[in-house]
Amino acid sequence: MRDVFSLYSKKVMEHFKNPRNVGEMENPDGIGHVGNPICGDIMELYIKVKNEIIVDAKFKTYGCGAAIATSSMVTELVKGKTVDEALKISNRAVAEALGGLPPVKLHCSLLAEEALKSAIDDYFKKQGAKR
Amino acid sequence: MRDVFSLYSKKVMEHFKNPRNVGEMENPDGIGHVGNPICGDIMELYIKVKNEIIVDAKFKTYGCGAAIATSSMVTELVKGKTVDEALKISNRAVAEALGGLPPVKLHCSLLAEEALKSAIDDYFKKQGAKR
Amino acid sequence: MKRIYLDYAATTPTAPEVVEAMLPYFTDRFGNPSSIHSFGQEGKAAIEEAREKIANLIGAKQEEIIFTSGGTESNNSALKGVAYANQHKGNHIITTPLEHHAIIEPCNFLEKSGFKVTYLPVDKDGLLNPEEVKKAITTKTILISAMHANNEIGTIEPIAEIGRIARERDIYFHTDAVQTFGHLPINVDELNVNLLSISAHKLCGPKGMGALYVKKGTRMVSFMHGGEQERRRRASTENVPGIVGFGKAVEIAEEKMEEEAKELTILRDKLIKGIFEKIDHVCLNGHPTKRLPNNINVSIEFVEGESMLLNLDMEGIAASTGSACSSSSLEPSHVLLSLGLSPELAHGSLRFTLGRYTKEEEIDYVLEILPKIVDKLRSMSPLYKKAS
Amino acid sequence: MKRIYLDYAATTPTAPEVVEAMLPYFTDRFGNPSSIHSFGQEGKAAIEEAREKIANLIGAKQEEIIFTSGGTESNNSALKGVAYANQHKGNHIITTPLEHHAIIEPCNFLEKSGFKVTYLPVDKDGLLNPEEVKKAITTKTILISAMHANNEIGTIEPIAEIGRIARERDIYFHTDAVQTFGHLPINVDELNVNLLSISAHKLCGPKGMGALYVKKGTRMVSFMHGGEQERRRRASTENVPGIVGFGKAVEIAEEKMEEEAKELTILRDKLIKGIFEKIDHVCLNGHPTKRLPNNINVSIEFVEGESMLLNLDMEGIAASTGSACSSSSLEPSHVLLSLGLSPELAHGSLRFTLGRYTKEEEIDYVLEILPKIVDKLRSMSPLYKKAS
Ligand SMILES: Cc1ncc(COP(=O)(O)O)c(C=O)c1O
Ligand SMILES: Cc1ncc(COP(=O)(O)O)c(C=O)c1O
Repeated sequence: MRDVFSLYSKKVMEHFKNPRNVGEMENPDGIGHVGNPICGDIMELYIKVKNEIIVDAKFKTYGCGAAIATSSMVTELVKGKTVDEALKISNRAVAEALGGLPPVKLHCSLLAEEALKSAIDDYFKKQGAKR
Repeated sequence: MRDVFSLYSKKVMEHFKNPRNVGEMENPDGIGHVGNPICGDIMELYIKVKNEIIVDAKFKTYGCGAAIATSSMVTELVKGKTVDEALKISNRAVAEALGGLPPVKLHCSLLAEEALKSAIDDYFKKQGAKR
Repeated sequence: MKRIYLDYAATTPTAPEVVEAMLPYFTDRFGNPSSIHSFGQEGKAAIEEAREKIANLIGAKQEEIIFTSGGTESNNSALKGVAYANQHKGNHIITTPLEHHAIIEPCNFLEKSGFKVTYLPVDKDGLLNPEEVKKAITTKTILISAMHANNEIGTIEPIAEIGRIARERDIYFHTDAVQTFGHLPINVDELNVNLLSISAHKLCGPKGMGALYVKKGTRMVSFMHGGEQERRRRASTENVPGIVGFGKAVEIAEEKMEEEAKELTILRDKLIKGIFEKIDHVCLNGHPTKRLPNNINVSIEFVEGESMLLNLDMEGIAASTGSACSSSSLEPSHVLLSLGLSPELAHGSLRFTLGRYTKEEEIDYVLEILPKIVDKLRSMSPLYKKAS
Repeated sequence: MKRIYLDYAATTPTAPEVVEAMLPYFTDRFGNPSSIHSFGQEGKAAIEEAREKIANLIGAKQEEIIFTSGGTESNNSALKGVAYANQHKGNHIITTPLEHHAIIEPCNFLEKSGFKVTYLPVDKDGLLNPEEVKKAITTKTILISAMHANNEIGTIEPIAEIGRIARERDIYFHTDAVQTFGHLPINVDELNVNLLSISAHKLCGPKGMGALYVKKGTRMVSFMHGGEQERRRRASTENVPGIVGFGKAVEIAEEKMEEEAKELTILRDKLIKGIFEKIDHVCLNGHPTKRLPNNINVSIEFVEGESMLLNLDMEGIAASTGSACSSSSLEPSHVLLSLGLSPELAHGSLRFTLGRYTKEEEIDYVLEILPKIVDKLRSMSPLYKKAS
């Protein structure tokens, strides 16, 4: 891999090449579904929560390199965090953890943030329904 | 001389390098004076006429390469011609005798034609005055 | 790792013979062609020789060729030059939704200063219908511009017929032949064009070098104002090495064009066939036969173009996509959308464009690698899950 | 025969190091910088590196540099770009009669579409007076353009002061620095400019390559419309080898500039002194001290420039003239006339411009040859007869 002449940072390419936590999850506690094919980006994020702590996260993503890498990164970032902590993960934090994104690709990190929020939302809803 | 990469034809450069008949003439039978310094071209043409035949011609020219070469050529062309024949020498004939001129330089050959006409005019005037 | 370049429509390597031809004009015969001394005149002689080669290849006169800095400048000059000079006759321009940005954007600019632009309809293969041109013409139409072949989908347009219609009605006709010049035979009289744009870097010539054919008598104003170069039609010190390189590229193209087109067509069809055999849910974009010999454009469902490109790149293969993600506009290719493709399919498009140095093994390698990449990406695609 | 090139203001040889730097980008790293694959990205990296070098040399930010096809395009972009974008604020442009055609002609063009252009007065040495700028400014003035140093007579203008006046009044200020960039120190902040034009082939870089500095926040429209290159401010596939060569030329210039300027000043003054000693009826054109280190421009009475040039050329010496005969316009240099020179003296002008590879022996040779040529031509000049 010739990272030197890549659109993306080494870290992005590393996550793109070997994305962590790919796949569906059985019985997730929350599912986030954002994006649409018109924009070229769709992300599904699944979380498993125990005692308000996100113990597992998985994703499926249709999209560009940045979309896949941010998906991978966000699942890494949330694991072990409380739901409240996870809610505070911004798109900038995801981009920074990846060593930066090209300016035109910053919107992809927004997708990851939104997917996470949407999954947590879903978790809250499900929690609410259980109570 | 690198004729291959010259603005002018070989013939023009040859006449420019070694102009024929340069100089003033003592007691000319006709003097032509055309052009002006504003345009960058001035030509003086002197002719000696015997029995209506131009037996000698000389010139002095201030001007570009084409002006000098056409001056030289026109003096060559008129020698031995009758005054009437000389009057028929067109600027095109002068240019052709030189193997052509760059389009932007064609007006210089006009100068030579005019100088010749003006010298013959002067000759006619002087003849008239003598009679 | 060996690198395989299959993006010849984006740009080509400069042929070694072309570089060789250019070299003396950098350091030795470096004069400014406007200078009357020998340094200048040898530069002048060199550019006129190149001009002749280009004119000859398209059946034009030498003085009808204006050198420019590329296809974009040729297009800008043609459109703006004709529009401004013929404003008194009308303000209507006809073009197509298939055009390169270098046509679309000048049209947008002209629209801001009072011109009206009509975009012709195209069919699902990106083919224009000359009858539609007739319908679009009004009494105010001063210019029609339609590309010779499309850079994304490779469809070759009926330019001669459109040109005939324009000529009969005394309307200027321009074609962007950037993708065809040096690859397909072109004769400006047969095509009935007044103006034709070309670019050197698409035929193994140097980048930053183009030309515009302008039929004698065409009314237009200059685009690049300044000195008296190019018979006062395009100012700026001539890029002599670039022009010499362009000339050499044209000389080689003239010699190899026919054979290259045949060979590339075989490789092209092999690659298309292979993709269809090895990958499901694929469609071909562009016309199946009226197509550039070197162009393969497919849409692969459930996966996005850029991520395919990146994976191909990691395996040493350079290709291209019409997906939004490859541009800063965030919109997928306007060309693919104009064919009626869904945004989804447009995002899943992949273009391979072959060229002079493409080898059959390279095609085989792509056919080995691509299906694996598609599998991998589909396995992580939420769309594929739903479809399967 | 050895050839002596003393026409560096017209163009320069491309430095061998520059050619060396360009070479890999023709055949090997030839990708289109817009492509996301590695071929494209290595081209992209190369152009950004060159951009940085140029920005650094003039104290600009990287994103303030736009690559163009040369000085002419930079000037066209600056003038037309600012004019069209600020039309709502006013239609008045101020410039000088000393400008290169690449400024004068765009101004003429803009005048045809409703802009008004004022030409500042200049003194006999071609020097501008900042006070005159103040007088020329109206409430409708949107742009001032004044060149940094003149290409014919070498006079260096008080750009920083003019810039200060423009800045105080919130008027855009452009300078054509084609003749100074890489030769004199330039800092865009000190010069108070919003826009600055440069061209690679004047500093031993490649032809067909230029750049425009555009201060952040400057309101302008694009000149070259098309793709999204150069942050959407200048379309067309980047001339990667040209840009890399430009970068290398700038790198070398940065290193050598100071020393070169010193050395050339010595040679310049030697040549001027020698001409005055050996030829009578001569005058120096341009400012005696506020002058480019490499410029000699003299008028030699009673002889015409082109015929001197041709004679010099036959002896292997390449120079230049402001005589009409060197152009198709048949009018002598507008710059010389603007100094108040008679047409006669303008026709008798001769310009020697020295450069990196100029040697003292070459100057000696000119001083040996030129007087003989002047003698020869004066002996056939009808004007000299009358004067002597
Ligand atoms: C069809 C078409 N027109 C115009 C252009 C622009 O040419 P250039 O990049 O030389 O400006 C291109 C390629 O970039 C093209 O494919
Ligand atoms: C002062 C000045 N401006 C502009 C230009 C035009 O530059 P280019 O020939 O690179 O277009 C030149 C030289 O030709 C020049 O000397």
